[in-house]
Amino acid sequence: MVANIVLSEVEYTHIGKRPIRPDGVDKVIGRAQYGPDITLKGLLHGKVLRSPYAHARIKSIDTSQAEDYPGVKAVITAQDLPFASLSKEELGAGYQALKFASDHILAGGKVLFKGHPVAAVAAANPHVAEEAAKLIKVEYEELPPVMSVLEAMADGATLLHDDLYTSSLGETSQTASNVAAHARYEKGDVVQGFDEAAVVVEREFQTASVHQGYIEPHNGTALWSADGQLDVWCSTQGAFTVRSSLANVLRHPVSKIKVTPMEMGGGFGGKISIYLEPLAALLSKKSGQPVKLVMNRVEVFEASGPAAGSLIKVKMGATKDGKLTACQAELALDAGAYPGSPAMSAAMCAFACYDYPNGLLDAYDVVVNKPKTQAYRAPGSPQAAYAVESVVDELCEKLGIDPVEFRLRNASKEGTRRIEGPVYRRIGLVECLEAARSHNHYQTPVDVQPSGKLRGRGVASGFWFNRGFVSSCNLTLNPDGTVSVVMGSVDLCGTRASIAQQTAEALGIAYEDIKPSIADTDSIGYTFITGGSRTTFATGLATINASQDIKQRMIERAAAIWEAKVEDVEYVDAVLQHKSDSELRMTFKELAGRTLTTGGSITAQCNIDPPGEGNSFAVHIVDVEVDQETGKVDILRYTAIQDCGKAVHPSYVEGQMQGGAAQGIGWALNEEYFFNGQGQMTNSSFLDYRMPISLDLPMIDTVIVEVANPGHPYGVRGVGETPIVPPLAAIANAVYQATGVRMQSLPITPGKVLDALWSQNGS
Amino acid sequence: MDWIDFATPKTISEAVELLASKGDRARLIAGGTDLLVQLRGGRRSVDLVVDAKQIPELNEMSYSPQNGLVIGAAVPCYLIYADNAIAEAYPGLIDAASLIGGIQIQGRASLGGNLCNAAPSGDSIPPIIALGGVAHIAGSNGSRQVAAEDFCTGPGRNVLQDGEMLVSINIPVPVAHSGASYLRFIPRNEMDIAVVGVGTSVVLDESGQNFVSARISLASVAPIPVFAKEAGDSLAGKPVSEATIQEASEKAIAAATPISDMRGTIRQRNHLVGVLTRRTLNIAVERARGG
Amino acid sequence: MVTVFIPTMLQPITGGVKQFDCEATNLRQVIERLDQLFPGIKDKLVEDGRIKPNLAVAIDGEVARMGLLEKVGENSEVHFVPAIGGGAC
Amino acid sequence: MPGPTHVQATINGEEVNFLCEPRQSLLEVLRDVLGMTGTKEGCNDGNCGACTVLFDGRIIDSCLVLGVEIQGREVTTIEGLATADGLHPIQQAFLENAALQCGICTPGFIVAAKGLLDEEPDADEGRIRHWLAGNLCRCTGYDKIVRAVLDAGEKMK
Repeated sequence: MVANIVLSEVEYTHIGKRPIRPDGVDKVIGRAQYGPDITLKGLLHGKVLRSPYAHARIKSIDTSQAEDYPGVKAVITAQDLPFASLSKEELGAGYQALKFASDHILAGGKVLFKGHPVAAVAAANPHVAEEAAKLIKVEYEELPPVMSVLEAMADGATLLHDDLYTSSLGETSQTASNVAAHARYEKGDVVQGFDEAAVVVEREFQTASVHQGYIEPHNGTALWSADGQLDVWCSTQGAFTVRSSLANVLRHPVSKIKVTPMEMGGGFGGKISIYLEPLAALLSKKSGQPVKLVMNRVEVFEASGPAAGSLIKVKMGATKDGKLTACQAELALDAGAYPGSPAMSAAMCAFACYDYPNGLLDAYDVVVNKPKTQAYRAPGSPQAAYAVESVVDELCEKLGIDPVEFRLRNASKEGTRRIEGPVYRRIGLVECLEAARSHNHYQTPVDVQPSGKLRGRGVASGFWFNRGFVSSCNLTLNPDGTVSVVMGSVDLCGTRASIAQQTAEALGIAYEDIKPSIADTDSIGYTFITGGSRTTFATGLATINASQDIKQRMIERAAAIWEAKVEDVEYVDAVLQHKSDSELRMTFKELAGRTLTTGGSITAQCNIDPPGEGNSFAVHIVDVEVDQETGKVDILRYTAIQDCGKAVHPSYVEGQMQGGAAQGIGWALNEEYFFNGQGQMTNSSFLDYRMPISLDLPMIDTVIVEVANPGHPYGVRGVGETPIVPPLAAIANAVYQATGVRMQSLPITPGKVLDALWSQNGS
Repeated sequence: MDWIDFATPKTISEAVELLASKGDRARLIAGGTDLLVQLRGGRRSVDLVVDAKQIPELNEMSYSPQNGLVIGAAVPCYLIYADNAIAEAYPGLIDAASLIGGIQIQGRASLGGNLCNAAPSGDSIPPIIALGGVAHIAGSNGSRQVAAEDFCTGPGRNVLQDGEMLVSINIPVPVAHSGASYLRFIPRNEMDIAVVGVGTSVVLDESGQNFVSARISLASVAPIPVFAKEAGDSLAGKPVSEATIQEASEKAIAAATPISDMRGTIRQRNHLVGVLTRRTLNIAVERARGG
Repeated sequence: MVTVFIPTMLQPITGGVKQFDCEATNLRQVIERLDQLFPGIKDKLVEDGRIKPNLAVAIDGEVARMGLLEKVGENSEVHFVPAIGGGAC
Repeated sequence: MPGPTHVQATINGEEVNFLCEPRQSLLEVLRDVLGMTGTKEGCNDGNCGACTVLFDGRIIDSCLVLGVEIQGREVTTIEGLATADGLHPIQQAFLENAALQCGICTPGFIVAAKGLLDEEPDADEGRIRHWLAGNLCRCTGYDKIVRAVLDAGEKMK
């Protein structure tokens, strides 16, 4: 059986090994404290009253009965948010952004999606809070919901916002619109490019709204003290982002807010935005007691951010020998109720795997009456790759060229200029494609099923930028020779380990001697979210830098102890030694033991916003079986190949690749938001929102391709997001090979497959 | 969830009295896997939950080749499929008992609860109907028996009157050369609601080449589980063949009155009734032949 | 000379000019030079003394961390690209 | 409205007495009344398995059991698996196989796996995948979880 392969360029002492994660024991024995696990003296429980309508004007809210209900300690509505008392003049240029942010937390004049918060209650226990919330009377005037980008962009469409205008790189439309933004990028001349093509394929694709599907619901606990100090505990990808978002909507100074990030039960991009934290804060302010709010699963689906649904047109042309001549795409992604879909990143990712002379991209960010879209693992890239990689597959078929071979002929590489301008540095797409071509999976023909079920294989590639952004860490040398690493990066899935490994490598000491922990916002410098595939790269770099500082301070200390010159002392393999006097020698631990009597602790810190993030590419291969009588698609074999730079902890890198592939498989086959005619989600449970279960998946084989990132001392690239990009198209392409039908709409449900087979047969 | 009271009667008469005292504001709970979700989601509201699990008759599970199978209304699924004698005698029932929810749900959920919940998609109901199951009901006015196919009256509604309760489901002794099967179609491989479910049972003659009789029942294609009597009857006295099975499948489709919803369209569901009727009949025949 | 690439949507302001070379040592100077030649373009790129929130500037492929203070090299390429939000694992 | 009910049960081998309202689930009782937050809530309707506990040795979703229903019964939670001597072999296997990422589903998976391996340490991949169908994991794609359970089964034989 092929399982997990690591194609390594360089070996290190700690990096590339598979130690047990530092937080592992607490998590397997149930001691780790996740957001909903927190309890405080006098804790109250909150419940949010949400809109039953997708689009309606709020005519009145009467909270009096809820306020009088026994056990109720506080009730809030949008009137309790500072925005309600601020004028447009007072807010100036920030008016609209704050209005959107504030209204998203608690609806002001209008509700814009089913599940939109309208009021919240705090009471002695969650059941009482729920009973009281039902007593709040809200009078609505229903408005027609706008549910798709097509409807939203149509002439005369119902407007969600009277004051939203289309912004196009600084240019703003004169009339209000549901299109929040339009961007265009081009290179060369696509008209000429398509003229030069021997084959041109043009297709339109749709994808449904899907959810990140983290198992832990959103939660937030707050204590607003009488002196104005606000303490918040929550599950978030970024404590500092929560702090600044709270400061913004609560108009409360950052210095008076402390956010403590709890362990996090999955985010995937969906736990960056605030939802419950400001409500808990306001309820605490009003009641004088700490308040905890936890969403139930229906609320998570209906009122936290799904990934954008999309409508994408792609046109690509190639010569007879399979060289791309032109690539064009028009991408409209739905933002949900407020602007901010990943339309622009979708556009930038669309053709990122290809080197092509002529290109044109148009991207639209469109508001609709759905919950506000949030990031989901490589935001925008999966939707774009689904469309583009399907068209590439069709080009390959028309040209009679092997799909991996075609991609190799057109692959982006070092020096390729991206459509938005920058040029790639060292990237590993070619290496991934070569690994795919030579993989046992690709070399083994799809076996034919005797039962008559249809089988096929699909291939697709994918891209994500990866980013750096700001990270901070504090390192302390302990007297026993261990090193505490305090960081601002929340650990979603093993970064304590990958950071500890890098620190151990940099210092040359044992992995077990590194003690990583995550600090609250009062205790560490600003650190951006864990997301964007940045943490192992950027926070890792911060600890490497700080480690160099620790070494230097240890050299200085040794020099002082030996009464030697600093420049005569060196640090080699965790040993301090005099360059010329071999008698003068001290191990790391020996020096650590002497620090408290020779001037005190040695600490170092680093705050960085590093350049040099390495872009990430992946190629996935999938075999499917289609039951033509029921339309059901089963995954038979799956291989994920990715350039990971240097895999710091290969097990968790494989885990990222497998988990991303699994989410992509769900997106491709079954996951979608169903809305009824009134714009209400009808499948807001894990029963009806069908994420893959253990029986739906095979073992997912991985190949880690290590093309070192020159921007990191150990060659690290981010890995977390790219794995979700290729599966959608890979599966669609496999279904095509099995059935002969191109699925141009996701998910590829059994019903859709049956319909497609029927229309293929003309029955 | 709104406030509820909870009672744990030890006898049927005690339970009946409790149920009668609250009318439609009381509900019997076995596994609770449906009721608690409904109460929490506000889809059902009651004042009193009566625990079925302390009442001996509701926990009885017995099988004898003379008297057939008695499954108390509170017996959880896993106990049924863990019993080798029952599993051997009623594989069609086991098909359903082993796919309701996941293993956790099967540790609590009962066939009685599944029947009383009366969901059009209830997985155990078609095989119970196909096997000729009978519901034993106790109430303040004495006890009565209702054929499984007559038990459900609408989505979430059944024949139980206020103050009545399901005691057990009785399934007749499987006759010689008989076999049964249940299949459902779902997009995932478990943990899902049937887009369509079909339960069939057949009795063959000694040669195993001809149908003596057959019963076919369908899930998720009407407001209640459907007993497709004509489809089953069409096989009686006919040879086992692709053509007769095809004919029965078409009659099963005719008995279905599905709607289009998020789980499937009318056309898809009708088509699946045909596919699953054919597939379950083939399995049932194979089992009847001792395969 | 620093080479500035003008985004498609700003080319109406530059009268179709796609590329522009200038002498500058940081991004602020680049934008000042641009605005001298193509008046009004600065307003499209800068708001309250900062690069607009939905926009990022890539200098030799690196997104500028220091905003308008970001240094540009003698032969740098400057691109205006959309700001990309962070996703996550 | 009558007051809360007194319940006596055995949890992780120890006799426990508590008061709860009949509407409170076993999950709520464990987390909010008894402070045992190792058992997680993912959906509160029996579709994710994060709240899996052993109930008289059988795995169930604790969100679908009322607290009052455990009167006189035995419950084992994730907190009851490790001993003073160390981790349970399943816990150890999860660590060694990197079978957890965010970790929120982990207690449910480990308890569910115990329910299987106590009876069937020989369970193969297919059996394990079937047994764990009621436990959702969104991070791992199940690959490493299944391998960890196979590994633990070997050690528990």
